[in-house]
Amino acid sequence: MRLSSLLTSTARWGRAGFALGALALLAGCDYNFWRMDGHQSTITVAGPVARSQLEVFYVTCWVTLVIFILVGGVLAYATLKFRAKTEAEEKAIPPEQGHGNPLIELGLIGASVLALVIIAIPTLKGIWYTYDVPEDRKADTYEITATGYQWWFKFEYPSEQIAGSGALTTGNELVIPAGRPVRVNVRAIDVIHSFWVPKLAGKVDMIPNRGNFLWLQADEPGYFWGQCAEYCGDSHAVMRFRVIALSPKDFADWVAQQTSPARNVTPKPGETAKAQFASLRTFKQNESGITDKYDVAPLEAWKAKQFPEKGENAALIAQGKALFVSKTCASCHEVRGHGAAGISGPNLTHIGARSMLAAGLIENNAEQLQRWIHDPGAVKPGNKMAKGYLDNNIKLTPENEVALVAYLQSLK
Amino acid sequence: MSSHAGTIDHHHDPSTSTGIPNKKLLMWTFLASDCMFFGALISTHLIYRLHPMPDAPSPKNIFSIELTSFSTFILLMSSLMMALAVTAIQKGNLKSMRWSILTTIFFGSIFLGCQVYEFQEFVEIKKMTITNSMLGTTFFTLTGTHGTHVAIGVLWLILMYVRSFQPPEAGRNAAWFIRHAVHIAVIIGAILLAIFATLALVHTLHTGGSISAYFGGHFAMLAGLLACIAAGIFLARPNGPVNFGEANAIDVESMGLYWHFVDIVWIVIFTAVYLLEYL
Amino acid sequence: MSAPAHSAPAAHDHGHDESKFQIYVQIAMLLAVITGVEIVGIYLPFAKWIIVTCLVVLSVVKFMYVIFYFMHLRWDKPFCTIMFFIGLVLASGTTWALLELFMVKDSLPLPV
Amino acid sequence: MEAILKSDLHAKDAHAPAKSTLFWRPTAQTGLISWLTTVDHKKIGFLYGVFALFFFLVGGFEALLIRLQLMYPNGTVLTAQQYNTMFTMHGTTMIFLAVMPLSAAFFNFIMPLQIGARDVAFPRLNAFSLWTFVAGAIIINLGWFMHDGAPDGGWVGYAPLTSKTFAADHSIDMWVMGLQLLGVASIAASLNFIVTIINLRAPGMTMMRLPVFTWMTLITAFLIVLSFPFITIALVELMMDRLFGTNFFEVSNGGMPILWQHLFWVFGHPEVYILILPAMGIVSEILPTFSRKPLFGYPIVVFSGASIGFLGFSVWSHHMFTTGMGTMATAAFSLATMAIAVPTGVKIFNWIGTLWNGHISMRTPMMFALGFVWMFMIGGFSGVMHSAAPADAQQQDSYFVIAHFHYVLIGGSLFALLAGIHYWFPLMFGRKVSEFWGKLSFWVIFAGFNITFFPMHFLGLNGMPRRTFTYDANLGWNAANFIATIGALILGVGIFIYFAVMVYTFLKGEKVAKDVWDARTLEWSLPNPPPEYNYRVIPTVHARDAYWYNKQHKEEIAREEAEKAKAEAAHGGIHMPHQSIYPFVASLGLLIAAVGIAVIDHDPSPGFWGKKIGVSMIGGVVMLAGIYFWALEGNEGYHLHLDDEGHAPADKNAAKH
Ligand code: HEA
Ligand code: HEA
Ligand code: HEC
Ligand code: CUA
Ligand SMILES: [Cu+2]
Repeated sequence: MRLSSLLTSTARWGRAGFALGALALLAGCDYNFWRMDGHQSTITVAGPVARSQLEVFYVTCWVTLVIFILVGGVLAYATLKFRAKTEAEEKAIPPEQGHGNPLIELGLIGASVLALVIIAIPTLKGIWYTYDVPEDRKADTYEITATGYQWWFKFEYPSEQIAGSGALTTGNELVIPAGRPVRVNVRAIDVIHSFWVPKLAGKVDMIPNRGNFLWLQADEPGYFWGQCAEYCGDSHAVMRFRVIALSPKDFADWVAQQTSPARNVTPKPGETAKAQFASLRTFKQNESGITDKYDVAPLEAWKAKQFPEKGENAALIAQGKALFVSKTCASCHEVRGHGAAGISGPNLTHIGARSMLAAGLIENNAEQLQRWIHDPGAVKPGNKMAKGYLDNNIKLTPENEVALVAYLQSLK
Repeated sequence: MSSHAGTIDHHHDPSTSTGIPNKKLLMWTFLASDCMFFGALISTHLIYRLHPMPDAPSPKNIFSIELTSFSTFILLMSSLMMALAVTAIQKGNLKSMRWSILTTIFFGSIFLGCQVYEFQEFVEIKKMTITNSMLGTTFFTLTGTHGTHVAIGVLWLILMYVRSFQPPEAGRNAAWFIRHAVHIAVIIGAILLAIFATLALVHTLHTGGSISAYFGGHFAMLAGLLACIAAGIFLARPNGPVNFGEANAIDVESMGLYWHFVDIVWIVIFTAVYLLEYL
Repeated sequence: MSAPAHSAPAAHDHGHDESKFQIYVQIAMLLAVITGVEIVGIYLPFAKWIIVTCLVVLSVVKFMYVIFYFMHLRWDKPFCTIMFFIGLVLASGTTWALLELFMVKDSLPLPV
Repeated sequence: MEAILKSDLHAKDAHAPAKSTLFWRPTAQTGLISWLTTVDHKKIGFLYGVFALFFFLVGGFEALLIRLQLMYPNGTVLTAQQYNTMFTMHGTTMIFLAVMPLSAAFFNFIMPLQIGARDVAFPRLNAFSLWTFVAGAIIINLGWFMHDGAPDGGWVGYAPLTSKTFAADHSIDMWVMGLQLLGVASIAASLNFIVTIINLRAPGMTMMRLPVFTWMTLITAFLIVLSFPFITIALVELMMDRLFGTNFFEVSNGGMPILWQHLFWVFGHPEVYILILPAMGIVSEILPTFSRKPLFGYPIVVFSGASIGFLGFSVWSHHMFTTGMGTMATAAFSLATMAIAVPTGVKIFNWIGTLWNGHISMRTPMMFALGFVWMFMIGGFSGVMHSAAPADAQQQDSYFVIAHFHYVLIGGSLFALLAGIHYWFPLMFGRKVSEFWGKLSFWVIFAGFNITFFPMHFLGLNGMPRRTFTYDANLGWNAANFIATIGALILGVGIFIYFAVMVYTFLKGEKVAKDVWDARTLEWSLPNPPPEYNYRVIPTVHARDAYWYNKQHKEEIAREEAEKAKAEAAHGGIHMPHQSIYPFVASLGLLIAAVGIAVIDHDPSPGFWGKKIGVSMIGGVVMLAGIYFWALEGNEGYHLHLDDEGHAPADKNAAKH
């Protein structure tokens, strides 16, 4: 084949390739990925730490973009301009030329260094700013300890001590006061995890035997997505959590509610447990545990969870409470005030008031909760609850499950 | 091809672009790489020493500086003998080289013996094992790796020593091959038996046992040792022309570089791991 | 493989080697003495940093003697020295950097 | 050829008769034995290439499974464990079993030719490196065929996730021992290359006349011998923890998992330059050839390569910005990392300078090389974005990192290696890939690659974490993931075309005369494929682009060669090393020992050591025996006497000295 025809044909193929790519782009246009405002976006941020990190990113982005356009422009120009047009020209040897030009080299090196200085200055500022709470805000800082476990998070509030059982402890949902700096001490017991709430701050690793910390602040009340960002084994992908920022008043209310023991629902005399169970449907592997409505107004949804469900069946709840001990749940989970004091699983004292289950994986509603306690391993591969309790050959009957679900839902 | 006796310049090999013999360059490059190996190990040890657990054992109560100083001295002397061996073969003095190598082997074995003794004492008397404390873990791994280097060096020295008896046309000489293998086995046997016999003797003296009981109890071991030594002397008797001479100086020299390197690593370990603990 | 054939290889200085023997023995003695000084040194009642500095310096001296004399770097092509020092400098630099990194306050292990 | 004779130190053997009864001297030129015993750097290079491409396809297959799983939210193609295994093996395979050995293939095949040598300095050590690499690759992949499964600790194997407590089965053992063997292989090979480049240059080939590819080989080899020790020690420590219960990473006894990260990345960062420098070397050969100009700013390109290598040792903690190192350390590593952009930029500028005023002919290798420059630039820029630590706090462990390193690894290393294959294919096999199919594969690969990885920048900034087997539909990641998967399929098609055409060409492609590209460096002065002894007459080098100069000064060179040929014949012909089986035996021993350590159960019941020690010891003995025979058989070699046409007599033994 002649060269020229070759070139045209390859160019044609190249164009075809790009057309195909554009098609693929179109195919996905229902979610416009250029608009980067997802729940874990690092671009639409909600706090000063993330904002300062974003600003550094923008600087690097603009500087390199300019360099790319300049260098790329010259490269493209050279490629097109000095392309051999004919076969004869291809064979010909261009006129003898210099082997380099020190002045140009030095100039370009100087320019590169300059570009790097432009990046370096905000970088250094950012490093110091994001490291710890600024001096003048220190007094106002709220302190929290977060511990990573395979594959869930424990949050402790050292400033909220509860007589007889130490600091207030919750799991998988971190509630913070909005508008105040929060300093999170991150810890790990088993393997390395990482604490990351993209909209509030970059990540800091939770490393065994190491005392890391970070600070963040939510400007406004809001509901934020968090994620373990260091590969930590089977279920790393679904080791998630949520951060809920509340106005000072809401936060105080929340603390007051949380520090009280688990809610007790006493059956009226003669009330019977209605075996009203939605028979468990089978779930597909990795089936999503969230409904479409879920993230329309997550903060409101979360707030709604703080109040008792309608139509509670007190007798059923009492049954569930008994099962919680007899089926060994209590050996791993704490339900403060209900005689359950296990520590190897998340604290469930107020589990009914959380919006998500199993470390941010599935929505906290009756169906998903039943799905979880029925077979945790099918929801979250390899997790320790499946190993701990299903391996003990504890089988829950559907009736058991419904009672436990009702009980857990009642723990507001 | 001729052997150019007397005209080999050991600092210049005209067949290479730089004049440095290939084997020497290989060895120096390898040693640069080995620096990084020991750099990683020593870093690990020092990092953990600087951040000990609160109940970590104190090396001061475990180390015995007298023994370590002695073995350090021994290793330095072995380095001297190694250097002499290289000079000897560069002058074509085969006999002198053999004696120097034997002495190097001897000193190297003493060093290894000391280390075996030290490890044994740490484990059995000081109760520091490789698993029960971080100090044990890093200490045994670091000095053990060094000891392995020494052991490899000793093995290499033995092979080189025996190689120096190789007759010409060895490729067709199966009898020689067997003699060669026996020779190596005999020397290794002698070293192992000597180390264990000595350790047993030290043990006897420590525990106040009687010398005659020692001889009685370890008769077979001592007899084996004597037999090995006798066999070693027998196999080393002059036996016709050999294919080993000035041209092999580069092999001996490369081996020497390795050996000296093991020595300088010990210089660093001696200071960083032992001496600094006493401050 | 062949470099420009150098005319007669530089005459081998056998005379030199006699003195080499002397040098080697002397250096070995010196090394032994330094080791002795080091061992005594750790018991001297000086400030810790003085002793540490002295120990480091003495070890470096020993180190250099071994590589430059026993390992003949002194007589070899400088390229061998460069080669080895690349590894040596990188290894020491990395070790130093690692020790520094672990000394930073943030890096201290948690108290038990 | 006095020089060669002198390098042969077995002086006495000069008079020895041919037959050795003790050592097997294989002479097979074809068949299995010839491949197992070869010490010819070209055959070894070819084998490296074949293994590397095989593993590239395996790694690519794993990548496709990854992409299929992530095509839609809540994907069900793989289970979580399978997915974790997949990216671990994908990363490990691509880096250690595909790109590194493919570079090694070029080091082996091309570098000795470029410096005018007849082989590497230690041919048998070279064979040992090859087979040890193969042994390591086998160990790493053994898990696929075993109950324990393949390793799943990520390619960085962070402790304590890889410790016995959290990974009780043997899969991590295989990963550790496999990497350990690969380390041995890489270090041995690199020592060999360093000595070869420093010591075996043809007369006149000064260091500042070395082709840039050879320079980059040298620098890469240095990086390997200086950085692999750190991972070796890290792996030793991990293995001691796993086998003997030591405490290096055992938190309850004061172990610090962060130490693993430091040891790994002290190796890991130089490693990424180990992957890119050979690629840069290849591109620095191709651009001048197809611009028909010498490389612009040769000294500064060489020097910047060296400074990249050197600086590469001082930036490792940029992979650990989120581990809480404190402000000073973070700032220092941040700045040091940025500094690397300068020498890298210098290379880019000089490549453009090379194109400037040239007569650029757009052949397939040139397309890939230009693709490299573009894609590597993009990857480098996202690297610079990472180097700003505060920004990296958001990017670390997100798909932004995945985008960054695939741009430098595929758009960078792989494009250049694919370019190199096209470029040197005519020299290696005497056939040339058709321009049409070459360019077609380029465009499909180029488009597929960008469609796959460009969206990943957005995924990362939009908060998608890496190493996740599933994601929910409500996070705004669906479109980008879908597009990336489509891109990966296109990329797969491109790769398929590339290899299909390559295999076709190898078998029936168009035959070409020597020096198809009118190239500049010495290897092109050889007939294709090059004869076993490479150069009939060791060339004398007069200029930087040695062969270019020779083509310009034909008579002078012809005269010179004739004289040298006569001198060489007078000295007993061309010295060739013997084939040998012992390097293979030594590697086999390593393989057996590693299987013993990694795979056999540590069963304490029958005697303390169980069977583990037995297998390991057998391996050790086989290895020692291999080395011992290897040392004893000697390296005397034999001589080839060429007739006037350059044919060697059929019976090699007859040519013995
Ligand atoms: C071929 C391999 C390769 C190469 C060449 C590079 C090159 C670079 N890399 Fe990359 N990197 C990887 C492979 C590579 N990287 C891999 C595999 C990982 C992930 C590992 C893992 O976690 O699994 C990684 C991760 C990684 C991180 C950690 C990210 C994280 O996990 O948080 C960082 C951080 O700084 C980084 C930075 C850089 C920089 C600054 C360069 C520079 O060398 C780039 C320099 C080039 C240019 C800048 C372009 C050209 C220059 C100019 C045109 C001049 C003018 C430019 C300026 C002045 C800006 N890389
Ligand atoms: C040089 C190195 C290299 C190369 C070339 C590639 C090539 C590719 N890689 Fe990757 N990749 C890494 C190095 C590399 N990678 C590393 C180091 C990691 C990190 C691992 C970790 O986190 O630990 C990673 C991780 C990684 C991830 C992230 C996984 C995660 O974090 O969850 C993804 C996701 O898309 C990905 C995709 C791809 C794709 C689509 C290709 C494509 O370019 C592949 C193209 C090739 C083909 C498509 C093959 C075509 C062949 C056929 C179709 C024939 C198949 C048949 C047979 C097997 C006979 N890679
Ligand atoms: C072996 C210990 C163990 C036992 C027994 C156990 N759990 Fe759990 N449980 C866990 C762990 C660990 C988790 C966290 C799992 C994860 O998210 O990875 C968990 C999570 C949960 C959660 C979700 C909590 C959250 O904050 O998201 C609920 C609800 C729960 N368990 C209920 C129960 C019930 C009901 C039983 C008894 C039938 C039970 N558990 C028995 C260990 C246990
Ligand atoms: Cu925890 Cu990932
Ligand atoms: Cu890096």
